[in-house]
Order: sequence, then structure tokens, then C-alpha cells
Amino acid sequence: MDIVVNMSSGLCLLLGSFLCLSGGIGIIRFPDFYTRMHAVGVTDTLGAGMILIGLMLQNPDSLVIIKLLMILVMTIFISPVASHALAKAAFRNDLVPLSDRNEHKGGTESSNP
Amino acid sequence: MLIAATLAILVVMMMAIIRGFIGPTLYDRILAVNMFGTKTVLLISLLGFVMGRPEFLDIAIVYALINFISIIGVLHFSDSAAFGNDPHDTGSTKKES
Amino acid sequence: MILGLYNYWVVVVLMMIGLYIVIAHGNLIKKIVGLTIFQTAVFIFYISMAKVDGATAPVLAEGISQYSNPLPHVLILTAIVVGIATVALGLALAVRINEAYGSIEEESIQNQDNQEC
Amino acid sequence: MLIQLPALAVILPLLSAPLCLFLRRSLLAWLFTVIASGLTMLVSITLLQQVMASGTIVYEMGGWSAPWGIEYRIDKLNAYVLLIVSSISTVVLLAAHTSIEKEIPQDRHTLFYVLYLLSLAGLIGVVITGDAFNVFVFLEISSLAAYSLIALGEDRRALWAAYQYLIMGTIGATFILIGIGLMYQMTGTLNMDDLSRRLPEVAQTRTVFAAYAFIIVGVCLKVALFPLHRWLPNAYAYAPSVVTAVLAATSTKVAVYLLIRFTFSIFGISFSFTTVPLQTIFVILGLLGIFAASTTAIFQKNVKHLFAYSSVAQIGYMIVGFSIGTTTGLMATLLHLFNHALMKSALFLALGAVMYRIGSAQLSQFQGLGRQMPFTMAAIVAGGLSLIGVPLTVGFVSKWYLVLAALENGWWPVAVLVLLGSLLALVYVWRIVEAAYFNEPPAGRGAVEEAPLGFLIPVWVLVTANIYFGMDTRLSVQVAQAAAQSLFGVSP
Amino acid sequence: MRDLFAVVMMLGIFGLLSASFFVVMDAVDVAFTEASVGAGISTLLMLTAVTLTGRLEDGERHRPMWALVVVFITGGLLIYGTLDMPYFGSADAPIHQHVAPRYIHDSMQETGLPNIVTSVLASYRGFDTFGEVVVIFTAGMGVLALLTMGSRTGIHRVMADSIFYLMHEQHLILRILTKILIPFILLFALYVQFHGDFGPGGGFQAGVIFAAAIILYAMVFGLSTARRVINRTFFKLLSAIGVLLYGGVGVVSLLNGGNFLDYNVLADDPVAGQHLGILLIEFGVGCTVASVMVIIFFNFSGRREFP
Repeated sequence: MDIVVNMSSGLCLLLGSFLCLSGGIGIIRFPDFYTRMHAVGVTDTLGAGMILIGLMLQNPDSLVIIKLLMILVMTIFISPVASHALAKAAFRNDLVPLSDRNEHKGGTESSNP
Repeated sequence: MLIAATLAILVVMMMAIIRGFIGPTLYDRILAVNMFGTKTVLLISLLGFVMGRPEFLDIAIVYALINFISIIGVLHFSDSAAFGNDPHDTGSTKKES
Repeated sequence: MILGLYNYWVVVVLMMIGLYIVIAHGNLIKKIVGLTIFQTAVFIFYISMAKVDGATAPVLAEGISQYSNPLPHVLILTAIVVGIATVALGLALAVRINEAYGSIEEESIQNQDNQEC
Repeated sequence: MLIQLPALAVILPLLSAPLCLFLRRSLLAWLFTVIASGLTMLVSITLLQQVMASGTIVYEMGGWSAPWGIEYRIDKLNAYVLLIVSSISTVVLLAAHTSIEKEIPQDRHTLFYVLYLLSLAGLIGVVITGDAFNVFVFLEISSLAAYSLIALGEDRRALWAAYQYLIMGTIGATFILIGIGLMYQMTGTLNMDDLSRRLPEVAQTRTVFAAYAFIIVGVCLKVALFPLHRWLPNAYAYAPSVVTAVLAATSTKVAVYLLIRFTFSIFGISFSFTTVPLQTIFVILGLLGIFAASTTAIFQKNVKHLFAYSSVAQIGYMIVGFSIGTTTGLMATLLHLFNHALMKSALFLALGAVMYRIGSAQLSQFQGLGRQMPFTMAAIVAGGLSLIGVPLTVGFVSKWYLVLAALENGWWPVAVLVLLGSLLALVYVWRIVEAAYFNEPPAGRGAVEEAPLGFLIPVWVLVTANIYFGMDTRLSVQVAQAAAQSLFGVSP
Repeated sequence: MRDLFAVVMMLGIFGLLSASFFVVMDAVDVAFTEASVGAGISTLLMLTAVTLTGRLEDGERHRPMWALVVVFITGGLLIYGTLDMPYFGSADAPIHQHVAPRYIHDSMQETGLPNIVTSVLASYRGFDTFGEVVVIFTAGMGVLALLTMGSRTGIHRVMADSIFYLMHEQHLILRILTKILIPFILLFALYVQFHGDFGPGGGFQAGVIFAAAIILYAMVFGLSTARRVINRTFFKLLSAIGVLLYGGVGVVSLLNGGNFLDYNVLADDPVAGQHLGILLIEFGVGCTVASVMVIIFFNFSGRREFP
């Protein structure tokens, strides 16, 4: 039983780290703001969730688990909402998404440089 | 495994900082700060376990909250009259020098 | 020898950056940003002093005998509060200066003052 | 209750400040502030008496004994400076109600008194405490209050001056913080008394040297010693008159006190004057300060600026006396601390009266005021004479001891230079006298009345004190001598 | 970076980074405070100030040479000073030998709190903390003196309402989430306030979190809505009450025959007295900090929305 818990915890942590890393690569490598946000926004929630679940499996103390659960809930709520608000604000301020039609490097087309 | 995860988080934090520095738009920086904040929350939680004192998770909760509030703050201000081409421009306080 | 003090030296570099921003930049907000960096560097310096190898945070728990020094933590808690108080007041002044002079650049303010005298 | 006096000296103004916020009416707030400040003065008088009679008083905050808790350790030096701060603040406060009526908008009056009390409490806290870190905290209370008070000035340049003061003051405070940190690193304690016992063991390390350098530079920023004085003239010139009077008389004095405390009590004379080339540096800076600032003062068009530069010069005298490093020299510094507080508060308050009537402190506007505001101008002349150091005024007493100390030490060039500096003071004071008494009032200015009693009473209280302590030197000299001797470890 | 907005963002990252560093250095309480202050409140204040003063820095300025010289002298002196310092982390440094051991070994018996930082902060060096509260109070009064506006006119009210609708139109999701979150944040603030004796936290951090919740509300629902809910005079007085509560505990201990802030005399049993005293003063700290932060923020953004 112990081994199973430990294994699954390690697996969760590994998966979470991998997701976070891919998000990090995404924020560096993607061409314009919206795609970067996509990379971060998508991986962040699941990556953070995975790591937190991994941590939860490590510790039997109920208070710690409750706190971790709180963090998890908050990440799940806050992260998408923040991304949403961010994208909306960027779009409202005329930051044009990169599309097939405008081939130039995206993200620089801002009304307020 | 904990250490590996911590290292991965640190690498991602570095990446966020790089994006924060090179910009190019304001929103990229906000995104970087947001990501950095989330990663800090994870880092603190992991560190608590690495150091063997996991009862300090309160700090991580505060980070999560503060991160959210400051992102909202940034959006609120970047959205506000002084910056965008908002019809409700209150204008008079703003002097671009 | 070098390894034993590296932490402090990083702090010194941070302090120098902060101090340089305060002295050399003309923008009033940036000056306050520099002040924050300078002060934070000092905080880090204090906290580094308190660290003991192999010890943990000074919250008593069973089975732990070595704790880091709590006194610098207390001092820095106070100093952080003092820092934020200063920052708030400085920003308030900067806002008022902007209303009165229409600028927050040191040179432009000095020029306006010199014309008045 | 007598045992609790040291705590009362600080918590009286400290707790009056938030209480004052509840008072809506300007007059009520003023009365309340005067009472609080007056009570503080009474407490400090009693403390001085007790200290003179029975020696150092130790008070443990929170009941924790010394190196673990914060302790108040009141010796003759503290009690003396305490009395200066609280009494000057009380007397100046008498004029506040009349003065701020014209200079500060009605809705800020209560806040003004709150900040005034906070500034007073901060200064007293700095002076009275026996804990190095507590010094930093209270220094920041008084500084933050002072920045806000200066920024309340009418002119927009007051804001800019306050901002510059804030930046310089914060750098200074942070330097002090670094110095305290380094000291703590080497000794493991923050208590001043404990520090003074443990520092000699590690006095030869480079860390202690760096700590000393940082603390001295930080304090000198607050003192406005010559090359670091740039923030002072504008801050004094554009602050509300009352604020100028009280800051000029107290805040730099408290910083000088800190300098003395750190050099003599904490690091010890042997360290400060032998390990470090402090003496030479300070004598040169002090003398340079006297001459540069006095010369600048001569060319000022605004009288407030003129007196502000004169303050920088007078700080030079204090530093010279202090750096001579003998009991007489230190005594001269301490005397000048008291005397300069008396004359500068009188002068700035009288200037406030002039501002109240004619709304400007330009020298050109002073023409003919001698006849129109005879009492106010007489006060300015008396203060000016004291500044020059004419016999029968307090200025003479301190300069006398300063020259005496220099001669005792065989530094006769210093003595000559000090006297030459007084000649420069003569020049700038004469410019005011000439304008006020020997020129006709400028055309276009209507009849000017004498200042209201609200100003005249405190101004003349201060001027009388100026002359009284100039003639009857027993009290001030006795206390200053005792304080100086106690710092040098000589039993009186 | 010319764009001050970006500078402030970077400062936020710096705050988070230094806070993480504090965690590594075992200073959990400090990390707590630095996170809520350095990355939270001070970033928000700077953002407000930047929107008020203009976003771009004027780059046409020479960088004086002497500044560099001063900075290098300072840095050099510090490096020189560090050379004789005990090594980083060594347990036999003087600071770990002299005063601190008593805090670590005896604070449990003397104050009965497991969190040593709290017991030192609130009891051994309680007077410093009183000074700290007064500093924050002073800052609040200073900002009030500098930035208070007179009563608003009708035009301003119209403008306020338009901003109000603007916010309601645009951030529906945000508003809903905020509504859900705010009770949790307030609850968490209370937890931090009263859990400070056992873990990281205490009055100051709780005050900041409390204020952050109110600021969040004000940002999402508009300042005028927030003002309808929250009375400004109330906060002004609350900040004074916090200081008075702290001082009052000290005065009561004076009247009970102890020294100022000596909590031992507050109850029959010294440890119970310490508990009571620390609880009360932490509450005072929380009141003052929360209300001053709210005052500062409201006055800043009041300037912005009602110029």
C-alpha cells in the first residue's frame, strides 16, 4: 500500500514537473502573446494540480492536506480566470492575434508600445 | 522526486523571468508575472516538504491570493482610462512627459 | 573563504544596484523603486545572518533541536513595515509633485524651480 | 508613578497623536496638543532633575531585562537633549494655532497636529532609548512625520523639498540599518550598553570599521553635515513656519545627539578617535561647512533660505567642538545644541510672524519692517546677535567654550577660523538689519501691523531665554559639563 | 526599461523572488510579510502611482559619473566589511551565541507560544512593534494629509457611475469569482491573525490580507461602490483605535503595577497574561495595518478616478 502511494505521488510530481516545463518552454518559444498565453494557461493549471496532488499523497497530516486542497482549489479557480481577464484586456487594447493573414512577428502590434 | 520537481520549477521560473524581461508587450510581462506567481506557490509548497516542515503552507496560500489580486490590479490599471483608448477618459491627471 | 561569504556579496551587488538607481535616475517613481530594491537587499542581508546550517524555521516543534536565529527575523519584520510606509509616502509625494509640476522628472522640476527663483 | 516616568515621556505624545485624530475642531486639537507637549516637558524636567540627583535611570520595557528586551537608559546626556526637544516643541506650539490658520487649509489642521505629535514622539523616542534598533524605528517615525509636515507647505516647492528629504533621509536610515546589522553580526546584541561592552573585543575587525563608517555616514545625512546638507535649505525654506521652527531646533539636534551617542558611548572614545581618522575628517568638514554655508547664506534673497544655510553653518560649529575630542569641546557642542535650538526657533518663529503679515520671506520685502513690526524685528535682531555670538547672548557662551576648547588643545588655527566664521554671520545678519531699519518700505505694500500676540508671546519667551541663558550660564553649563564628563567617564 | 509599468512588474517578480529566498533561509514570517507587502501591496500602490503620473520615463538624462563612484565606494566598503564576518550559516557566530539562545530555549516557558518570532516580536521586543504600528499610522496620516480630496461634485458622481457600469459590463467572470473569493480571503485573514501564535502569521500579515480583500473589491466593483459599503471616516478612526489598543494594553499594564507593555501583570498567571497581551496587541496591529492600507489605496485611486 505504501509503495503504491509513494509511486503514484512520484508519478504525479513527475507529470506536473513535465507539464510545467513544457509551459515554460512555451512561454519562451511561442511566437505571439496569445499563443504564449495558451501555453501557460493550459499547462499551468494541470501542472500545478498534479504537483499538489503529488504532495498530498506524501503527507498523512489532515491539516496539511486541507491546506493543499485549498491551494489546489484556488489555482483551479484563479488561474483560468486570470488568463481570461488577461486575454480580454489584451484584446480590448488592440493587441492583434497572430493569424495566417498577418505573417509578421506577432505581439508587437500594440496601441501602447 | 521532490528535489527534481523543485529544480524543474526553478527552471520554469527562470524562463518566466526571461519572458518578463524581453517583453515585448505589456501583456507578455503580466503573463510572465502571473506564471511566476503560480510557480512560486508551487515552489513554496515543495520547499516545505523538502525541508521537512510542511506546516508552513499558509505562505503558499497567501502567495496564491496575492498573485491573483496583483494580476487583477495590473489589469485594472492597464485597462483603465489612463492607458487604453477608452471612451471614459478622465484624462486630466495624465501627463505623458 | 570565498564560498563562506558569497551570500553577502550577492547582497552587496543588489544594494549597489538599488543605490545606483536611487542616485542616478531622474524619474521619481524609479527612485522609489530603487529605494525598495536597496532596502530589500538590506533585509536579505539580515536574514542571511540569521541562517544556521542544518537548522529550521524558529517555530517550535517536537523532535527539532536546532533553530535559526529569530531576532533578525523580528527586526526585518519591523523594517519591512517601515519600508512600505516610506514607499507609500514617497509615492504620495510623487503624485502631488506631478500635479503641481506636470512632470516627475527631476531635471524638469529643477528647471521649473530655477526659473521661479 | 515616578518609576514609570521614562515610559511616560514617550507614550504621552505617542498616544496623544491617535487621540488627537478624534478631535474635529482645530482649536480643540491645538489645546490638546499643547497640553500633551507641555506634560511631556514636565516629565522631561523631572527626569533631568532625577538624573542629576541620583544618576542613570534604567527602565525595562515590558519587564524584560536588558539585552533581551528593550531598555531605556537615561543618563545626563539623554535627559538634557530630552529637555531641549520637549521644551522647544512646547513653546513653538504656542504659536501654531495662529500660524497654520493662514498657511494650511482648514481640513488639514487636525492632521497637522497629529503629525506634529508623532514627530515629537519619534524624536523623544530616539533620544531616550537604549537600544540600537529602536533608534532606527523611532527615527523613521519622526522622519516620516517630518516629510509630511514639510509637504504641507503652501508652495509647490515644499513638495519637491519633502521628496528630496525623503530620499536622502531614507538612504541615511538604511545606512544606519546596515551599520546596526554589521554591529549585531559581530556582537550578537542590540542593546547600547551591552554593545559598548562587547565591541572592544572585536574592535580591530574590518566589519566593525565598516559598521562605524555606515552609521556615521547615515547619521551625518540626518545631521546635514556639510557635503550632505543639500536637502536641508529647501526643506526648511518651504515648510510651514511652525514646522521650520521646530525642525530646525530639534531634528538636526537629535541627529547630533545620535552622533555623540554612537561615537562616545557605543564605539568608545579609544576606537572612534584612534582607530579611525575621524577627528581630522570632522574638523575639516565642520570648518568647510561653516565657511561654505555662511558664504552661501550671505547671497540668499529669501530670509528663510538664509537662516537655513546658517543652520548648516552652525552644525559645523557643533561638529568642530565634538571632533576636538576633549571634555571642553564636547561641552561646547552640547551647549551649542541647546543655544542654537533656542536662537533658531526664535528666529524662524519670528520669520513666521513676518510671513503671517506680509506673506513672503523675501529680503526685499523686509524693507522698513523695523518700524512697522517693531517687536518682531527686535526679536529677529536679538536672535541674529545671538547667532553672531555677541556677549550677553547664548551664542557667545557656546562660542566661548568652543574657542577655549580649541586653544586648550593647541589648535589655535581652528579657534581663529571659528571667530572668522562669526564675522560671516555678522554680514548676513546685517543684511536683514539694514533692510528692516535703514530702508523705506517698498511702494505698493500697504500698512503692516505688528504680529498678533499668538506669535509675539512664544517668540519673546524664546528671546528672553536667549538672553537669560546668555547672562546666567550656571544651569546650562552645569548640565552640559556633567553630561560631557559622564561621556568621558570622568566622575563629576 | 523606459516603461514604468514594466519596471513595476519586474519589481513584483523581485518581491516574490526575495520572499522565496526568505523561505529558504527559514524566515517564514518574513517571507509571509514580504509576499503580501513586497509583491502585493507595494506593487499595487506603485501601479496606481504610475497611472497617475504617466507611464513613460523621459530618457533624456545623463547618468552622473559621481553616482557610480559613490555606489562603488559603498559597495567596496561593504565587501571590505564582510571580510571579517563569520561565515554564512556557521552556528558559532556571535549572533547565535549571545542573545538569541534565550529566545529559543526559554520563550516557551516565558510566553507560552511555539512561534518564537511572534513571542519576540510581541513580547520581548514589543516596544519595537509598537513603534512599527506607529510608523504605519504615521504613513497613513501623511498620505491623508497629502492626498485627501474635498467632497465630490455632481459631475464626479456621474463619472463614477459610468466607471461603475464599465466594470460591471466587462468583467462578469471576474466579478463572480471575486464574490466567491472575498469571504474566503477575509476568513483566511482571521485565521492568520489568530494562528500567528503557532505558525507564521500575525497581526501585520492579517491586516495586509484583509486590506487586500477590500482593495480587490474596490478594484473589481469600482471605487464608488466600495465607498458606498465602506465608510472612510470609519477607517481613519479605526487606524487610530488600533494604535490606542496597543498603547492601551501598555497603559493597563502600567496601572497594574508592571512596566509599560509588561503583559505578565495582565492576568493572575504570567503565561496567561502574556497570551492575553499578545492577542490584544496583535489585534491592534491588525486593525491599524488594515485600515491604513485601505486609506492609502483609497486616497491614491481616489485621485485617479475623481481628479
